[in-house]
Amino acid sequence: MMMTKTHSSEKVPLWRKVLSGLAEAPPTGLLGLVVLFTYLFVIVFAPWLAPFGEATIVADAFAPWSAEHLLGTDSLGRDIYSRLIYAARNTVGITLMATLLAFVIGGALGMVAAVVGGWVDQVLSRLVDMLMAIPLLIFALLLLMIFGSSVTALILILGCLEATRVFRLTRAVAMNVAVMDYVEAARLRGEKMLWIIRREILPNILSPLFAEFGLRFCFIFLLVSSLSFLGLGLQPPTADWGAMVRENAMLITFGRVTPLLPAAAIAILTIAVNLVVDWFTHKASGLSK
Amino acid sequence: MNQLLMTVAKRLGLGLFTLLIISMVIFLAVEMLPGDIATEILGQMATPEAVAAIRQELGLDQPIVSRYFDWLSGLLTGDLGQSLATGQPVLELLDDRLINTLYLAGTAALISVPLALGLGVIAALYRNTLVDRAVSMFTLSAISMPEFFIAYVLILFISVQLGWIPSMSKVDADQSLLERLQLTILPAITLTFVTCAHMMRMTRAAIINLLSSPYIEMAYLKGLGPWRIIVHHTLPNAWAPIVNVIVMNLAYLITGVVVVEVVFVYPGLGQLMVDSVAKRDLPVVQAASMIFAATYILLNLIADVVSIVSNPRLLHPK
Amino acid sequence: MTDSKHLDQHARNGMLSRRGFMKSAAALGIVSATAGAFALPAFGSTPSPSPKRGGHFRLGLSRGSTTDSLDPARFSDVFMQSVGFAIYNYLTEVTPEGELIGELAESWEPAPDAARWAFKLRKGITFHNGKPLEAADVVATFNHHRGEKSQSAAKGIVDPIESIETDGTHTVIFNLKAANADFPAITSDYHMAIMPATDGKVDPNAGIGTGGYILEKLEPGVEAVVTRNPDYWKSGRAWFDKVSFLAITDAAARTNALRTGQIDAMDRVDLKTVNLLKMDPNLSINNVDSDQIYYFAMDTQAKPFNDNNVRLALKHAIDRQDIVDRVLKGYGRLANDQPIGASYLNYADLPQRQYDPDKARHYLKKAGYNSLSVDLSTSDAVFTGAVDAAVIYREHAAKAGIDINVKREPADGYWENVWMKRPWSMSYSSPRGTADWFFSQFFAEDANWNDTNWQNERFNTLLKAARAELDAGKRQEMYAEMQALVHNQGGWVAPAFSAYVSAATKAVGHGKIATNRDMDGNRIAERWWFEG
Amino acid sequence: MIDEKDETTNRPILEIRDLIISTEGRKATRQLVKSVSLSLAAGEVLGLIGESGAGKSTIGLAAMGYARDGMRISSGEVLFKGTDLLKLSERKRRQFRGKRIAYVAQSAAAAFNPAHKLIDQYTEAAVAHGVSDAATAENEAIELYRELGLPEPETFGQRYPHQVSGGQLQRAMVAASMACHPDILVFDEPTTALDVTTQIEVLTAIRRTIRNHHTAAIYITHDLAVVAQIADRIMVLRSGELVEEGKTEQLLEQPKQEYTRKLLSVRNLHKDDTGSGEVVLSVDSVSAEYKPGVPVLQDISVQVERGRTVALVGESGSGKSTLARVVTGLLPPVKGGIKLHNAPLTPTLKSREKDTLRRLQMIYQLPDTSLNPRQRVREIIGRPLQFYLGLKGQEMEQRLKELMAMTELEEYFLDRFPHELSGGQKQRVGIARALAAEPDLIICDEVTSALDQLVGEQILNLLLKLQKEIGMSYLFITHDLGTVDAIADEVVVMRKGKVVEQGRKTDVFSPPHKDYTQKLLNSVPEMDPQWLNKLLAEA
Repeated sequence: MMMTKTHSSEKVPLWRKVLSGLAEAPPTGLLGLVVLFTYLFVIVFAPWLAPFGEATIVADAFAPWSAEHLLGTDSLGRDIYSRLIYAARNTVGITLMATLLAFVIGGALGMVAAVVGGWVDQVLSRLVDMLMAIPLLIFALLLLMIFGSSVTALILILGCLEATRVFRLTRAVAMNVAVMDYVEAARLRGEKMLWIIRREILPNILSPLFAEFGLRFCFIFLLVSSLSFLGLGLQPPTADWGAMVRENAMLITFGRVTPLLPAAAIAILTIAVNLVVDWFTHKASGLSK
Repeated sequence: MNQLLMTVAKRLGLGLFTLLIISMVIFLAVEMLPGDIATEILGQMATPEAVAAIRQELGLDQPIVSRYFDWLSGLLTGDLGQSLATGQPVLELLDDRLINTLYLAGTAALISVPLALGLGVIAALYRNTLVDRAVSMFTLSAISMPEFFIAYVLILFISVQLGWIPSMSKVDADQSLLERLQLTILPAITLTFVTCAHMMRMTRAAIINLLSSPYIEMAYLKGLGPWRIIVHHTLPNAWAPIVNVIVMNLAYLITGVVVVEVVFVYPGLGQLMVDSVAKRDLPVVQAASMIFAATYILLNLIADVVSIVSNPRLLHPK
Repeated sequence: MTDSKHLDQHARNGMLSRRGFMKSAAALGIVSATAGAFALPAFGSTPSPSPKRGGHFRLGLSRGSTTDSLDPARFSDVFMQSVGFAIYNYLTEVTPEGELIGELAESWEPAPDAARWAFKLRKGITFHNGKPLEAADVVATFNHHRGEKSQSAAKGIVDPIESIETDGTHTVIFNLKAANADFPAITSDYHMAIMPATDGKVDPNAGIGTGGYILEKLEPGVEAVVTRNPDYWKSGRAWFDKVSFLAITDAAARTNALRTGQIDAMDRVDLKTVNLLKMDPNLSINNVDSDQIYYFAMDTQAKPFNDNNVRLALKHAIDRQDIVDRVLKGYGRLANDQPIGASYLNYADLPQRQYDPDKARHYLKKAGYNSLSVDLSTSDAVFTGAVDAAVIYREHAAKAGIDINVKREPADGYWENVWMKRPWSMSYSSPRGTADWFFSQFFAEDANWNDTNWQNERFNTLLKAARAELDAGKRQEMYAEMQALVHNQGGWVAPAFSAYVSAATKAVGHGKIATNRDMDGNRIAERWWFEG
Repeated sequence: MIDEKDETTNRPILEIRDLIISTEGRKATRQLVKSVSLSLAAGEVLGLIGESGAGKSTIGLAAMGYARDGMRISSGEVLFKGTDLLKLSERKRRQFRGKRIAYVAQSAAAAFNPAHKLIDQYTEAAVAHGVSDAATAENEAIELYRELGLPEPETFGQRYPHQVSGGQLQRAMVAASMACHPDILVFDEPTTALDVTTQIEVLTAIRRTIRNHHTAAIYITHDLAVVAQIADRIMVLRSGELVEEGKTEQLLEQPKQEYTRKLLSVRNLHKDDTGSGEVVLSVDSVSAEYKPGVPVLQDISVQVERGRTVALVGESGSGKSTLARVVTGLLPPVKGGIKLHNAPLTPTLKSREKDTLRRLQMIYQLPDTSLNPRQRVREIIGRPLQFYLGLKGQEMEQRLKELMAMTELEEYFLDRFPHELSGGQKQRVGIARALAAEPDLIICDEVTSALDQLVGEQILNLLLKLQKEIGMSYLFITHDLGTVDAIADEVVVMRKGKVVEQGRKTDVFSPPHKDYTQKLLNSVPEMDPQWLNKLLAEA
């Protein structure tokens, strides 16, 4: 393409960048992306996609697969296909919110600790060490018992607890950036801490944080389903994949496939998230070379 | 060497302080739970008089601060107190279960750590090839499965259909080590699935991270084979991050396996802790938390020591 | 040989309907009691096929906890109750047929009225520690649950006792605060395990009783092991050499353990998969009809439930059969908005209330509502599927223009913070031995667990009168009226009685399974055996 | 296999024919080495010289049949005694590497595995290739250590890499490369990372080794003066292509190509003394320390006049960069004070006024780490404009363009990210950023040492031009005496936190010198191939 080297022509429109990015994507990354978008589609349009309500009882219990009930019904006579779709919403929604919250809290504090250093860093780090010394599952259990296991409480508690893990990572990578000359230059310029964090540190640690996001997402999801196993996760009749696996888990030991469906939904999502994360981090590392 | 001792001493001091704070946090958290041991034991059958009587008997009517300090002074004299629910000394309640928990964690670690390291090394060696992708996919699928799901699937195949290993891992002190091992193997495999991916990914990443180091190129230029380069030249320098993640997973194996204990009916600390929280059995909760927290602190200390020992710069300063 | 045995024979031959049997047995009991003594034959039904002594019986139970205690005052669930019935005996026993017979008590009589009861103890019975059973042991046992400082969950049950005295070494006399014709039934409660006394006190954590098995070890939340008491005073009971009670919380784990032969029997079969389990040729599923009731308790003093029309509207707005089918998977039967089930002596066969949205609307109109929106608090802590039941109820009620807002409460602390605190919450109750017992605990004006805050003068008068009434016919009339009162005016919407569904391998034998409590009235260790 | 050493004295021991190396990737590949051929006779030392991107290291590695990640040898032959390494399997190729052809890397500190002892890293190749057993190899190592003048040769190998100084480590690496008695050594910039005084030791060691063992060598460097001391023949490379080839003396004396001449003619900048008498910065008896009781600076006094350049010279560890930290307020001094235009500066950064901060700007050594990779040039340069001067919109745009012009950068670079720029361009952006604040003084911390010679020279030119045009003052930190000569008005020679000598450049650089200054000056390599010989003879 012919392009004169003027200032305006240097600005490539976003869609074109996205397109060219996609063209270079490895097949695995593309596959992950396609899966993620499919999930996103399902999440957004759940009420339109699901033929029946999340908790509505529509037929006899354990109805077989049929045209009307694609994947049959569960023990209460709820449409499994519809519940799977709604569960996407709840599961991904809660896990995503909690993960984001963890990254907002842990990320912000981690960067502050790395940039400010000194006693602030000491206090925050010791606090996080301490919180991490309390077993996560037990601590979550305690807090959920105290505050009740509403969706909000679940997100807040998991977000805060997982934030400790994010803090550690963020602090470590932000430390590496904080010693860079351009950060020193900003300091010498007299920039405020927040500006340094926002403009100098954050853009440069996004890629490791992003990589962590994939794993953290998995862990938080697993935590939610462990909690629901112990009776403190999302409460019925709300559908979530972990609980759906749990509800029908007994069937596994009889070799039935129903519980495999939500489990597969989880596994596919996890793999897709990590494929995309791998692709992005790979891309980012190539960029810095 | 001196620095090592200093680090250990400093960490231990800090660890003790952390334990103190944690004991307060847990104490407070259990206090904040609705109800107490009296209402939980009596449940639906609670009458106000019986509740009051239990509270008085157990001293729950005392102010929280004085109860905390009673507990603390007991702890300092080595007395962990008695279970509020059963009146048994906490130490008695804990010791068998602690051994069980450690045994399970140990078995799981013996399987998963070498496996994760091996897979990580293989993935790093054949990075970006089909082998790497397959290992990565497999481990990712494994961690995306809830523990109980993996456990049930294992039980279905190995216990119900093949009948090789009992589905219930009820170990006790009278069993021989071998019997124990047989009973522990299924939960251990389940935990391997759960923990392996994290360690494997970190191993792979830590190794690949170092592969662009000049000394690795140097090793290639010395004409060394890929295995020797990975094992002899890369791994020793990758220990710090790998040990860190191993330690985190070991801590998880010790402190976070309630679900696996429930599914396999394994008498470990996790179930005890959850039951005790549910019944507000504070001395037991406290003791278990202290064990968990101390484990975590000690494991981290070990990780630091390994980092120092594996790094000649830290072990032999100029 | 005896009437009761005769009756049992009839029952097995199908000559008597279940209720017919109950009534006859009841009449027998009362006649015996009024006759002054309660002569006792063998213990309940004689086991049918061929009981065999020996074997190590492994029983997987759901509700074991690491906080379980040997103290009968703290028994709360099937695990410790079953252990309790293995190592302890009680003054009285409820037979599988629902008949109250003496266990450690040889006989009892009201003297001179129902406010004073004298129990004669059997002679020659010794505790596991060799101490002979005497009246003082019984007094100390009951005192363990009584008094200002009692920490017993059974405190409410023994509250009616004014004082206890002994008459010689083998007679105990209970002086009640008020007449109570059903008092002997109370002594069969699982808390009232008789323990040996030293200096007028029992050691509740010693685990020493007179029962068929001697406690070998209790590892709370893991297992309890008992071995056969070689000197057991009963014949034809306690067949096993050794019994292990295993705490297996997870239903799937329990099921797998049974299928793979690691245990011989289990409680609480998962209803979702029971049909699959039935296909296993080596297992038998025991579906035991019980009077364990699930209900929705409305606070009759709180708006809008203070209007009986609203209560009736809600009672008509639930499809009980649907609840039984979906939540209980058919393992249960319809309840009728009052707690007294068919196994009770004084059961009144009231017409079954039907699901009728139109009638519900009608009552709603009468109460002045066109539509109604109410909160219903629930949690799976109440029973497995409680939330499902509430959700299904919501669907039913919607058809009657009632919007039930299902509020899921934290499972933890449910009994403390939700039940009896919220205007409308879910609850369940195991059967009590008698109608009086149940009514006194849940519906009387001063009941500890009057979870509907129900104050009905006629009911309270009847309840007191019935206790003092020794005439069976009159008592039956009174209890029938009380049941109707609760049915029509009370605050319970009770959809179902659940069944006890347990499973065992075919190698295990048993007689008729008792319905009063789970696992053969908790007496599985004493009553079951391995087939030859 | 028969050893063919004797038979091949006349034939080249190594021949590279039409070597093409290109980038690896799914996108269009780029050629890094464009059909280069060379030959190396036994015992001969060939110098490969060129700037970064010339492909000299790539060729050096290709001589071992090795290409770095992301590169691919697309065609050509690498014949070692007639065997084409490129046609062998990887396993077979491995038998040559380290054994017949060994490699000495640029930074020994990075190329030695930090986890293993030096001796183990010596014996490793010998044992792996079956040349000798560990004990024999160890004895040989001790011999070589002794030969190379390493301290305590018997126990030297028991140390870990970090326990040894840079120069010693580089010599240890030379020793290690000899473990299998290779026929060819490939030296890849082996002295570049060293201080000048250390460079001489290593250079001497390398030369001695090659000569004593009659080993052929390829010596890669960007520094003509260095290669002149060691090479028999020199190839000048540029952008993957051969520019010129010739015997060392011949090439130095009669370069045929313009590019070679340019390389030869570096450091002929001219600097007029531009004193003005107006003191901008005055550092008065400053002492500083990182850890209490361990001084890193002792009693330093420096004055910078307006429009002048003061150069702080010293080897690593001399404290010259620490002084910059003290001046900027990053490290408060324990003693002494600093004045800017006669107004005392508060010791800590936090307590300084925005305007004070504006007046003192800094340019860093590594353009890669001094520019935020996630910010466009516009933001990097624009920020001080906005922050200090409150410029925005059209005004800002105008000023940005002016600054780009001043630093001789194209305007369209404003929308580029740093990684899209070359090293020199990046350094210009750094200068523009400093200028944007309209400072009174710019501290330049080794601003040219990470750049290629020619590029570095252009940067120095730019700094001089700016000084001339706007009367900028510089505090110039460097280890390179050539640079000092080119740019400074005054020189402060530092060593171990103390000032050794200080004064006008002309005074300091003309005899009589203080001992240390003398040593520094002597250590700067000269284009004379006999320079090292003379120096050694003198010593």
